Amino acid sequence: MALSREQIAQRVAREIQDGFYVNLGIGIPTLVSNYVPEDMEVSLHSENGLLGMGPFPAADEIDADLINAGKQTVTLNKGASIFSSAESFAMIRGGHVDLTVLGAFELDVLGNIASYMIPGKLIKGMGGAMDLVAGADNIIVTMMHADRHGNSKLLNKCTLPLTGVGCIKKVVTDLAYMKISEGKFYLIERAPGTSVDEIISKTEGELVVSGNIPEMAL
Amino acid sequence: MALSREQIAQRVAREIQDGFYVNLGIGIPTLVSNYVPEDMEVSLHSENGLLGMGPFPAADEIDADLINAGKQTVTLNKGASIFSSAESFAMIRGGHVDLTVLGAFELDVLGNIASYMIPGKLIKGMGGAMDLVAGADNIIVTMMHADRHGNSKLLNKCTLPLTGVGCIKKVVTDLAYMKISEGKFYLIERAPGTSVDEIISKTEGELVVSGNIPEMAL
Amino acid sequence: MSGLNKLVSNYDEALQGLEDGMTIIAGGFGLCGIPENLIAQIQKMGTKDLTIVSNNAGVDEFGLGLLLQSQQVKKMIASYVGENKLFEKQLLDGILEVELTPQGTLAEKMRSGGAGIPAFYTATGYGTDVATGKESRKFGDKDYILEEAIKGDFALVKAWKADLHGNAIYRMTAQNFNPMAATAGKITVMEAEYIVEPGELDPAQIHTPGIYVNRLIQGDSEKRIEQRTIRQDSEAS
Amino acid sequence: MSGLNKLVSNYDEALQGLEDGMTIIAGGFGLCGIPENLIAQIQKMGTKDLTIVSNNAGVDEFGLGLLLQSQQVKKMIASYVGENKLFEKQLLDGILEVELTPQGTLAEKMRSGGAGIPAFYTATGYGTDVATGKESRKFGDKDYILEEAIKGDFALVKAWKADLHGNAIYRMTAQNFNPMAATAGKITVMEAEYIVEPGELDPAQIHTPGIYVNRLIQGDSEKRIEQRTIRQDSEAS
Repeated sequence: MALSREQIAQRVAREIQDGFYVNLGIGIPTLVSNYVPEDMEVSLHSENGLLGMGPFPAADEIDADLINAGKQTVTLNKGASIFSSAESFAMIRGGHVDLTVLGAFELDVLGNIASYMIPGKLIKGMGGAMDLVAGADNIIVTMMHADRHGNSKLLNKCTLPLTGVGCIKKVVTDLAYMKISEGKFYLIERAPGTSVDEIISKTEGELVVSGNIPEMAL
Repeated sequence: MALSREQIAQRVAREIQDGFYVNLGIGIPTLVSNYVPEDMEVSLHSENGLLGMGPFPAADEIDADLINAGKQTVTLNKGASIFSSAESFAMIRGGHVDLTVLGAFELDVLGNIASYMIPGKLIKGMGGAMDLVAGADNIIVTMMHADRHGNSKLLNKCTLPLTGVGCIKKVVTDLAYMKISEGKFYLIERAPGTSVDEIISKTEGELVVSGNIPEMAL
Repeated sequence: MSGLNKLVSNYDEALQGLEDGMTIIAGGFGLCGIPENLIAQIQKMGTKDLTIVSNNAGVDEFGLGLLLQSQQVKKMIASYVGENKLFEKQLLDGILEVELTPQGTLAEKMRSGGAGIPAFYTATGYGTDVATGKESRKFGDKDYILEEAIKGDFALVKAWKADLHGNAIYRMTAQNFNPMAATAGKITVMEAEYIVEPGELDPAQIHTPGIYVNRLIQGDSEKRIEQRTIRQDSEAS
Repeated sequence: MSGLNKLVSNYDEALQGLEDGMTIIAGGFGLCGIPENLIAQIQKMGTKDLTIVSNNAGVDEFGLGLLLQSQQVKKMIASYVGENKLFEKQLLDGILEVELTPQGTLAEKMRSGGAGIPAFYTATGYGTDVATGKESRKFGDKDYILEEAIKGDFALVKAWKADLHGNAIYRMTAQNFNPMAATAGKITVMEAEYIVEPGELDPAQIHTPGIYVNRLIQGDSEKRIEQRTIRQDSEAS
C-alpha cells in the first residue's frame, strides 16, 4: 500500500541524526519535524533567516515579525538565531546545513530535479529551491512516485524546467526509498505492502533492483 | 616655508564636509581629526570594524577590545557602530566612505600610488591600503613633496610597487595642494611662503601651473 | 538634516528624486519587514515604469501589490511571486516583465551591489534556465555560474529601532533582505517603527550601520500576516 | 558532546585532528580578538608545516608569534605582518613563505569560503603585484581581478559570550575577522570568555550562529594591548 504523506515524512525522519541542522521545504517536508526522534536534538533552518525554528504559536503568541519561509507564523526554540537572507543562504550555499528535504515534480536518473515551474501554468518562481539543491550535500526529495494517471515522475530525463542538475542522491516516494548514482535509480526499500513489480512499473528511469528489497520500517 | 605635519592635516581638514564618513590612515592623516571644524559632524571609520571612533581613552577607560586600525586603544562616540571586517570593507569597497586620507611614498601623473612596500626593506604588507585606494571615490593623499635629498616623490611613473592604479586625484604635500587628471599634476595652492618655482623644481611629473597660484588658507 | 542626522520630516521628502524608470531595491520577505509606508508613498506619487527588486511582490492589496494595481511597475526581479494574482495577469497581458532570480542569489546580488563586488560565482542555477546567457566555469570539480551585482537608484528598508544617524536594528525575521537592500541603493531610505537618539543602541548590536542610510523616517506599521498559523490545543500541551 | 551542544572539556579535545601541513584560519586583528588559548595549544601540540590565514602574525612573544618562535608555520596568508620581527628573519632565512593579501580581500575570501562562493571580482589590487597570475576583467568602465575563496581545515575564533550551541557574540572591535573565520573552517573551534545556556542570548543579536561552530571551549583571555594610547589631560577636558 502506498505511504501517506505522514508516512513519507516518517521515513525521511529516520535519516535525521542527533545534532543535525535541517531545512524542511513546504508540504510533506514540513511534516518531518513531527517525527524527529525524542532523544535527538535538531535545529530547523528556515531560509528567510532563522535557525532553531519552533512550533506554530498559540493564538496569543502570534507575532507578524516572526515567520518561516512559508510565511507562516512560528516560534523560536531556545538557542535560536535570526539573521539576514544573505547569511541564511551563506549557510545553505556553503554546505553548513546537514540535511535538506524538499519536494519535486520530477526526478531523473542523473539526479536532476524539476520542482518549481510547469510551463503554461502560473509562474511562481523558484524561491530558495535552486540554492538549496545546489548548496546542500545531503538532500532527500519527497514526492509521489507517479501522477494520478500512473505516469512515472522518476524519469530518464526530466521534461520540466530544472531546479538543479546532478544534485539529488536520495528520494522517498509513496512507494519506495531509492538512491541515485551513476545514472541509475537504486531501489533500497519498498513501502509496506507494495510489490517490487509495482515500483518497477511506475519507474520510467533505469532502476536497479538488487537482491531482496526490504519493507520500510516506519 | 614648508608645511608642518599638523598644517598638512589642517589643509586636508578643509576638504571635509558636514556629515561625512571619513577614513584616516596612520600618520599625518590621523592628525586630520584634530582639525574638523567645530560646527561639523563627521563619523570616523576605522577599517578593523568601527564607525564613530572617538578620541583616545583616559587611562582608566582603556579597553583591550576597543582599538583602531593602528591597533591603538580608542573610544566610541555616540552613534558608533561596530561590525566585522567583511562589513567594514564592504563599506570601503562599495564606495560608502565619503573621504579617505592616506599617506604615500610616491605618486605619479597617472594617479598611481605606491605606499606599502620598499623592496629590500622589511615586508610589512598592504593592510587595508589597496582596498581603500581601489574602493574610495574621494581620496586625498598626504606626503612629503620630496625626500631628504630633494628628490621628487611626485613622479612621471612610480618606481616602487603600486598600491593602486589610476585612483588618486588629490594630494596635499608639505609644499602644495595639487590635483591629478589626464596624466598631469595641476598646481592648485602653494604652502604659505613657498614659491611656485620651488614646487616646479621638486615635481618630476608634468605639472600644470595655470594663472596665479594662491597660498593655502590654513 | 544636518551632520549625521538622517531624519526627514515627511514622506514627500523621503522619496524626493524618485523618477519614472528608476530601479528600486526593497527589503522584506512576503509581507514581513516590508517598507510599507514608503511603498504606499510611491503609489501616491504615481511614479511609473519602475524596476522593483524584491524577494516577493506583495499580495494583491498590500505591499508591492499596490504598485502593480496602479501599473507603476515595468519589471520585477524576484525569487517568488506566487502570492499575487494580479502579477500573473499583468505578466500574461505583457504589461509586466519578470526576472526570476534564486533567493540566495538575489540576496547575494544585493550584498555585492553594496559591497563593491561587481560579480561572483555560484553553483545555484547551474544547468537551469537561470544560467541562460551567463558564463559558467568550473572551480575544483564543481560547476558555477557568474552572477552580477544589483544596485538601485533607491533602496527602501524597514527597521524596528533606528537612531538619528540611521544605525538600525531589525526585529525578529523582519530582518531578512533589509540589511543587504540598505547597502545597495544610491539613495537608501529607511522607515523605522522607533527612532531614538544616537547612543541609545548598543554599538556592537547594530544590524545596519548608519553609513548606508541617507534618509530616515518614522513609520507606523500595519504588519499584515500572510499565513496565520497557530498550534492546535492538542499540540500546545 | 550530544545534540546541538558543542562544548568540549579540554584543549586537547578542542584541537583533536589537527595535523601537520593543515591550513588554519584564525580570527583577530593585531592582538585583539585572537583565539589566544587555542594558539597556545597548537604550540603545545607542536604541529608542523602549518599554513596560517590571519590578518596579522601576532607579536614576537604572543599570539601567532608563538608558532613562529617554534617554527611551526610554513606559510602565512596575511595583510600586515609589520609588528613581528621574527617574521622578517624567518622570511629572509627561507623558513617561512608569505602571501600578502589586501585586508578587505582577505575578509571577503574567508566569507566566500564559508558561503559557497568559489570566487569573486574586486577592484582591490588591480594593476599591482597582487594581481599577478590572476584574471582581470572589466565590468562597466572599471577593472577588477578575480579572487578565490579560502577555506581552512580548522578555523579558530574567539568569542565573548557563547551559548552551548555555539551561538556567539563578540565584544567591541574584537569582532573583526572572527565572524568570517568561523564560517570557513571544515572544523570550527571557538574559545569564549563566557559560556551560557541556550536561550540566554537574544536570538536577533547573535553575531555567529551556532551552525558554524563545531567545538566550543571556555578560555580566559590575557588580552594584551599592542598600542596603549591615552588621552592627554589637556585633551580630556
